[in-house]
Amino acid sequence: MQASTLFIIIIGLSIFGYFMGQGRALALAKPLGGIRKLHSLPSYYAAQAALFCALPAIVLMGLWLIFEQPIIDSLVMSRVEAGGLIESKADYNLALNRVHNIAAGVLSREGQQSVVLAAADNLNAFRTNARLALTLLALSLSVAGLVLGLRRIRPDFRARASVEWIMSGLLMACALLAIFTTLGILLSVVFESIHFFRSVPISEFIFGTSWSPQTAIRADQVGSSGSFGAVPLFTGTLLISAVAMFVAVPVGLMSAIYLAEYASRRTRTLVKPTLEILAGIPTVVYGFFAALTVAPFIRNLGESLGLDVSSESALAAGSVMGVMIIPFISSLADDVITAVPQSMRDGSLALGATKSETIRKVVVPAALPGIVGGVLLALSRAIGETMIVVMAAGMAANLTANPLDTVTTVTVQIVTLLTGDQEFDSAKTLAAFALGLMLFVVTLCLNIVALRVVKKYREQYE
Amino acid sequence: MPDMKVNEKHVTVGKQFHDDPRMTMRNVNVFYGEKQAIHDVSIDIGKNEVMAMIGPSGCGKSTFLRSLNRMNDTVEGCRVEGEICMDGESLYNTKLDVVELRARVGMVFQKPNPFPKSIYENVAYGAKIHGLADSRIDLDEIVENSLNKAGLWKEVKDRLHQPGTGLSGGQQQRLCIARAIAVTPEVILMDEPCSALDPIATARIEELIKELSENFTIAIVTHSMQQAARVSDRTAYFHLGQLIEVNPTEQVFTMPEHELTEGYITGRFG
Amino acid sequence: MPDMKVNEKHVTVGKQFHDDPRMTMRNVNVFYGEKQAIHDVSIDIGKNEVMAMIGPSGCGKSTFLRSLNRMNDTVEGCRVEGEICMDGESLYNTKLDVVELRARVGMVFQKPNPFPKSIYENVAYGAKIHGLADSRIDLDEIVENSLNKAGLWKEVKDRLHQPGTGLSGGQQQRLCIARAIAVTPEVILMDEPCSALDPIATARIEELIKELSENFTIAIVTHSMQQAARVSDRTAYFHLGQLIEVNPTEQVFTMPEHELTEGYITGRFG
Amino acid sequence: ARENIDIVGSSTVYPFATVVAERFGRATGNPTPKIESTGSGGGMKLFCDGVGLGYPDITNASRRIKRSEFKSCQENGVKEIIEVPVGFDGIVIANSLEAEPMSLTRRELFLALAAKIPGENQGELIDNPNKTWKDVNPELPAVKIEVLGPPPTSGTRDAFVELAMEVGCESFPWVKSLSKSDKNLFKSICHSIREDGMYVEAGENDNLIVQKLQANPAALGIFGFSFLDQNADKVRGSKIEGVEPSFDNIADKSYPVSRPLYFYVKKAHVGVVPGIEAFLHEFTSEKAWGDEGYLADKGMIPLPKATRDALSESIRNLKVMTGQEDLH
Amino acid sequence: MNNSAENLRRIQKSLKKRYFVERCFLWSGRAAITLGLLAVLVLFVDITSKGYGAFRSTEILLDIHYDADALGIDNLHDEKQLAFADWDVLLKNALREQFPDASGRKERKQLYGLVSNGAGFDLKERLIANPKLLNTSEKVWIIADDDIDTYYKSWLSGDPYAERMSEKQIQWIEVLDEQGAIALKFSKNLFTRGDSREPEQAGIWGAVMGSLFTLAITFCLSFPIGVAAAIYLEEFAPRNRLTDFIEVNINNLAAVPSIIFGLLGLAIFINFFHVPRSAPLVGGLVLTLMTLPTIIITSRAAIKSVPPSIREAALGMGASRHQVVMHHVLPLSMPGMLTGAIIGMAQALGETAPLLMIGMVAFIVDIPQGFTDPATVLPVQIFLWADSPERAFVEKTSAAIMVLLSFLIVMNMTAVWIRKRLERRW
Ligand SMILES: Nc1ncnc2c1ncn2[C@@H]1O[C@H](COP(=O)(O)OP(=O)(O)OP(=O)(O)O)[C@@H](O)[C@H]1O
Ligand SMILES: Nc1ncnc2c1ncn2[C@@H]1O[C@H](COP(=O)(O)OP(=O)(O)OP(=O)(O)O)[C@@H](O)[C@H]1O
Ligand SMILES: [Mg+2]
Ligand SMILES: [Mg+2]
Ligand SMILES: O=P([O-])([O-])[O-]
Repeated sequence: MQASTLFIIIIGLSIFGYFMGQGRALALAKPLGGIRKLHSLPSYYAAQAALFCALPAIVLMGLWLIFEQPIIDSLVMSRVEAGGLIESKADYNLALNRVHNIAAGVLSREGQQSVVLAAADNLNAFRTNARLALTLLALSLSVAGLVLGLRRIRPDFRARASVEWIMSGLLMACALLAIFTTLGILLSVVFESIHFFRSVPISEFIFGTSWSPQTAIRADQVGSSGSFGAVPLFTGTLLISAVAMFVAVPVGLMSAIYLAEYASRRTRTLVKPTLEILAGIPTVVYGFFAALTVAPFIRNLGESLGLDVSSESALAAGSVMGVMIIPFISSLADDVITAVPQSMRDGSLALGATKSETIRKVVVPAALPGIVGGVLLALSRAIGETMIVVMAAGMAANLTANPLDTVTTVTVQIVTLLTGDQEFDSAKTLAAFALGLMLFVVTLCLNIVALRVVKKYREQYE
Repeated sequence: MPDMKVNEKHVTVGKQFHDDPRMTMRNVNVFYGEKQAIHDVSIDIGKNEVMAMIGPSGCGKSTFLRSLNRMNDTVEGCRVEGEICMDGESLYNTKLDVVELRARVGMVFQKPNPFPKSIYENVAYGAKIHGLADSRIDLDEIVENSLNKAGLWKEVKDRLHQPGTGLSGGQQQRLCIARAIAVTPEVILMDEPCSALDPIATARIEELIKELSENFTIAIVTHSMQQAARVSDRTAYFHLGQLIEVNPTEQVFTMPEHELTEGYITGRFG
Repeated sequence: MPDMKVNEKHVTVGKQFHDDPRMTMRNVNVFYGEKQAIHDVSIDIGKNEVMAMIGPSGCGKSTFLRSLNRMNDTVEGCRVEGEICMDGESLYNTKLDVVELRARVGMVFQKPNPFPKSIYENVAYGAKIHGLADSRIDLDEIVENSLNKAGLWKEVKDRLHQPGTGLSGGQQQRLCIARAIAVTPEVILMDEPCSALDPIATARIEELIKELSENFTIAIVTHSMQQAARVSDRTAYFHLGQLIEVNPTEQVFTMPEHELTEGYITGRFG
Repeated sequence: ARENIDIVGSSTVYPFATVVAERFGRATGNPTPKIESTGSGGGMKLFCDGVGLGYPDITNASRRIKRSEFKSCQENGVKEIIEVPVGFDGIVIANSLEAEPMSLTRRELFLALAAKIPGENQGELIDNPNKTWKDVNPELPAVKIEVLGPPPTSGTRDAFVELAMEVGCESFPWVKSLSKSDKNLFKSICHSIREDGMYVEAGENDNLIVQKLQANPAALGIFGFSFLDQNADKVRGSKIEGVEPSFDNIADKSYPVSRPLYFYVKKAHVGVVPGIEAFLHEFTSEKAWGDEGYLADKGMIPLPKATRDALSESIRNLKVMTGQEDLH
Repeated sequence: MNNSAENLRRIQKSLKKRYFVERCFLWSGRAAITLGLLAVLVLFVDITSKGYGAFRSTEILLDIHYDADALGIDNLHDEKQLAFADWDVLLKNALREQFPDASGRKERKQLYGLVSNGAGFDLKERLIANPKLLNTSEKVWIIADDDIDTYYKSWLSGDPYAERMSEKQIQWIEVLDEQGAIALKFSKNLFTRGDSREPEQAGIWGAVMGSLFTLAITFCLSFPIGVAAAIYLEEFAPRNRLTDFIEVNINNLAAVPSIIFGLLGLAIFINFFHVPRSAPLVGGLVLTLMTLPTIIITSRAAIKSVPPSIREAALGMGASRHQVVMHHVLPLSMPGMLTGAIIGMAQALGETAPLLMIGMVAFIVDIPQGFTDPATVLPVQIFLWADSPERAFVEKTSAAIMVLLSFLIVMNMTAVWIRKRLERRW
């Protein structure tokens, strides 16, 4: 049976279990004098039965599907290996593929070795058997769970506690996913970074002020001028993010305030989603727009003012990025501002405050944690954004605070280093991982500070 | 509550009007969407007068009070008809400056709603936005004075910079009173200001009302008839959104003109 | 409020304990962060007893009441020490199911806090989550009964499906009472349930309390001494977080044992 | 099991490989090969990671495989690699039609773009002082040097450096002599591009460079020939050494800056993944890579006929690399 | 305390300034909205003006004779014959008949260049669909080559771009135009096909399906998981260092460059779990990881703004914390959570960089049929087309953007509609 069919059957079974559970609970309750005599609501008994029915079976299925393939492969290949055809990992892989493709009927059986053909047949047999076993196991587990779940239904059984315990576990697992993701990210950059720091001293990387990977440190280029000082990249990131926030925060926040406090309902329902479109326009499009429309415009403007503006100024990339992240601030802030209870506004208005005073002094402070959350999210997006900067900001690693100059960012370098034409263990490519790691650490510090600050200024309303 | 019918086209009995009115209301109707909460109320509130408003729960006292400083504007779907004037000027005139109006007509809400700020900031808020204090010292003085008048100073003087939301119910109520009087409004509307207060604190507030009434106009909604009797000059009785009777407080409590008023008063003591 | 000092190591005077207690509290201390709001309170509440709690605003009545059904758990930084038992079982036992506890010990809060749902849903909520109704008809009955008991049915029967937040202050308060009694708790904690109610509604609630006390245990915080006198069997007087005196209500109001109690009582009438 | 051919690699070869793939798919009814544009280096890494279904069958490259890459391939068991040169790609230096046409020599390019140039004296190196083209050669216009080109991570950049800069650099005899004596120094002189803003690293998107040129007539850009071919109404290719970058000039090698394009096939996958051989044949058939073939229509410059013939022979035999080739 | 009259004077004095501030505030709000909307408008106009042309393509009316001999076919069911038939022959014959004046190899080649490279295969499909056509003739609108398309469109608009055209071709087109045998038709290919190297054959349907599959996975995983995580952190987690750590972590994940998520996906899903490369499944998983922080953060903000008194009320009724969440907190914060979902999904819909690492930046012709078929997504298609030399791809690119935006708008509208229904102020 297909895994998806099996899954649907289990879900179906658990839905059936739900109604069974509910029916049983109701039946139990009737002679006792109504559901109030049960410890929990019938729906909890039902949910308990459904969860018992579905959860173990689905977990089993997940694990099975992850491990099925490797186990079958090793079983199948053990014969082939015994046949003495395999000398290296490469041979193994190849033979395995051959077996797979023959088994799938993509390759013709003609001219293949008999061991391989046998293995292919084996594979098919194993697969069929494994699926059968899985089907049987999962279904019986599911039915067993169902029966157990139903049998546990007693008037004094604490079904609610049991269901909520499971739910809490699931909720916590979801929250922990963030930790695992972080761990995964760290693991996927740390080793390469260590590798990188073997060839480039960590101090040079962190404190060096010159970034020029063009003459990379290759074996045949000892002592040439390739330099990996990350400072200009971080200042560049900072500069562009600052420009972006300079555009996005006032526009986003003021839009949110206007929408939540001044605009009519109609305007609000129209404008808010319209602004949200800005978040979904592909970054490539923004990149073109920044590079081809905004940058020349700013340059010409600057020239007519007698300023020396680079044609790939940080200003152009930053301001376009700012436009992109407007909705992160406007929508989020709008939601939290709307959620501030009306009595807070009433209190202020009744003292003779104008609307804007009420907003600035009462509503916004009360909504501050949410607003800061939105701003931080937008800032994060600005720091992590890649495509716009790749197209519009260029790659000149200048150490400058002048937004009219061209700068580059960490993400640009990561992308070009990772996707460019490199030998893969060159310092250049590895530098991408080191940059990723360092960016991670830097933003982590920023976030810790931000958390502290938010905690300090939090105003909890009633 | 006695199930007495209100005559379809009712007439308010008693002394609705005042010779020297600060606020004059004529044929006021208030609607929440379709539902009419106030029916055709006409009444004056005199200068330096304390007007008590009584009536069964849900009869429209808060609604009426809120329409006196246009706080009803903030309720979606709420509509006010008729004429409400202060010193002869119509409040619902589009030209009227509602900010100034609210600064002049202060309000204490039925449910205490302190800002999620420190106690000090709560009281200083009005003074700050109106620029009533020239210096920090002035401001400190205003805060202390107001808290003192509301009888809260002693309890909170050591925790002025802790959040106002961490106060007890009665303390929050007094905080809101302090906040309202800190901007020295000319008219003060109080919606059950003593509902959560103990007798001593109540006495303090009643004293405050007396004190304020020497210069200012006060409208107070209360459920305590003793309180009404103690502080007010005239008493208005509302019933199902209609103004049934307005008379000097003495008279209302001793020999009410309208049978509904009498029912309400005696229902209490019966 | 008279500035009487509380003796450092105070002793509660009067009849703290009860022969047939439902709830027993021993040496209860409650802290908000550093600040101690309840000092070493020991008291019993008997079965079928109505216990009134009085005391100046901010003395800790709400805090104490909230610790009786562990609502203090929800306040960040709040800590309860000492022993609180119901039917001999400690409430702060980790094994205790706090949800069940709260279903058995109902609460009406000081500030009315209806859910942003319809009036019907507000009242039906408890019955729904506790499975008290087997059918829609049962539920309708529970809702009608509860609203009737709280004296709100007549006013809202035509608008059961409008939001509970659109009610007047007093109506909201009664809604919250109706909501609490709909789940027929064994113990009911009421924090100033009549503060926003007119005399007639108050009388209705007091009647309700009497009615409920036949089967249930009730603790009521009130600022109205008349009310305490009317409904309660024993009265506890709190002062600055300490339990000063517990005595039969009669006695507390006629000849209080402690000078602080006396001061508070007479301060009222003085 | 995977049934489609999996191709990765150079973004330069991508447009050509895709045409072949599409035709192959439509004509034979095989699933159309999947082609990822990962850059030559990235493709090579994926390719050399191992043999088996999880790894690509073919990688495209806009340069020859490097020795280190070949070694890594061998280590990972990718022993038999078939190398297929498919054609040339011209690298053009172009500017907007609105600007003056330029005619440059490689020496001028070197002088304009190198980080350091030889000074007055033998053996002396100075930071590149040239600000305008006039500084490089008095006959050129007095326009600020502004060249948009690929970043150091790009294959196009490597090719440009090798084919243009290095040759220009060798026009200084003492530098040329270094190429024997001190290879490192030679490379660091000839391969370093200035970083003072005159050379703008504009990313790998050639269309973007074309459009940036249109917006900024003062600038020159470096990109592949096919983009010039398609945008003749916007940009004009500069003559190098007096030769215009045209199809014919690149094909007959009179235009000096052009580089070979390759793809590499895992022999081990032939017969494991269906269709690889047929794909090879399609790519190396005259109707594809011939002088009149559809790849030429797409802007790829064909190999000389003789080379093609020789190659198609060895490809039919699936001849693999020996490791003896002259790799860098 | 100051007296009332003095205060009133002060208040009145302050009013002018305060109203000025008020007006500035209001106007800056309006300005902000205008700016935001203007940005949307500019982008829309820019894109539409470039892209609308791509919805029609040039087609040429030819008299096609399905000549079995020329094709070398006698049996339409023989796969092999079909595969090796030279379908272009039909076109070539038709063109030669139409323009007998083309002489010499070079001119012939130019003549054949009028129609699309892939048009022969279109005829093949036509014939297979209707075998009766064999050995008969019919007039068929044949899709023109992209260069012709570009020229014809620019010629119609009065500014012909003839760089890639020969003299002869220009004449032929004029002739065709006079005969009414060349016209702009609705471009069906754009909406039915996958990618192609021939701009006139290229379509976005493959990418649309890819996006659909990918986003379905992303939404089905990230929204429930994100909301669940937010609920856990706000409502259940004890406030301690661990939860602070999780919170910082989540905020931090939002700042991780998306390409790093690609690296992660490559390492975990592809190399460890052996999810097929280039598949919507792996794309969806990676985008899930990427959008989770956005959804968690917005959801937390929404949960935070539910007044505590509502929780208290429910707890006081004997509701469990789960019930409080399910019955009160979740419904009240759902609009905010949907905002998070909208923004997160929009972000996922427009993202290219992480897909670079997991093989979704690829040339894929066949329309994906499921979650494990090789697929690409709309922004990647845009990215690839934008980098193609053929000039006809410029308008295709913009058209693809328009399609992506419509996709986005449809997606958002659903969410916005739900959000609107759930919203209330209390
Ligand atoms: N959340 C809190 N954080 C800090 N302090 C608090 C908090 N809640 C109450 N308090 C303080 O604890 C003390 C007791 O408060 P409580 O609410 O119990 O008073 P109360 O007796 O109910 O008064 P009232 O009659 O005014 O409601 C008061 O001083 C109050 O300021
Ligand atoms: N926002 C609202 N929307 C709809 N109806 C409302 C709203 N506010 C109040 N009402 C209704 O209007 C009527 C009058 O309400 P109001 O608050 O003025 O009563 P009240 O006299 O203040 O009562 P209480 O003494 O209980 O506070 C009541 O029936 C109430 O339910
Ligand atoms: Mg009211
Ligand atoms: Mg209290
Ligand atoms: O992608 P390239 O390696 O050809 O630059």
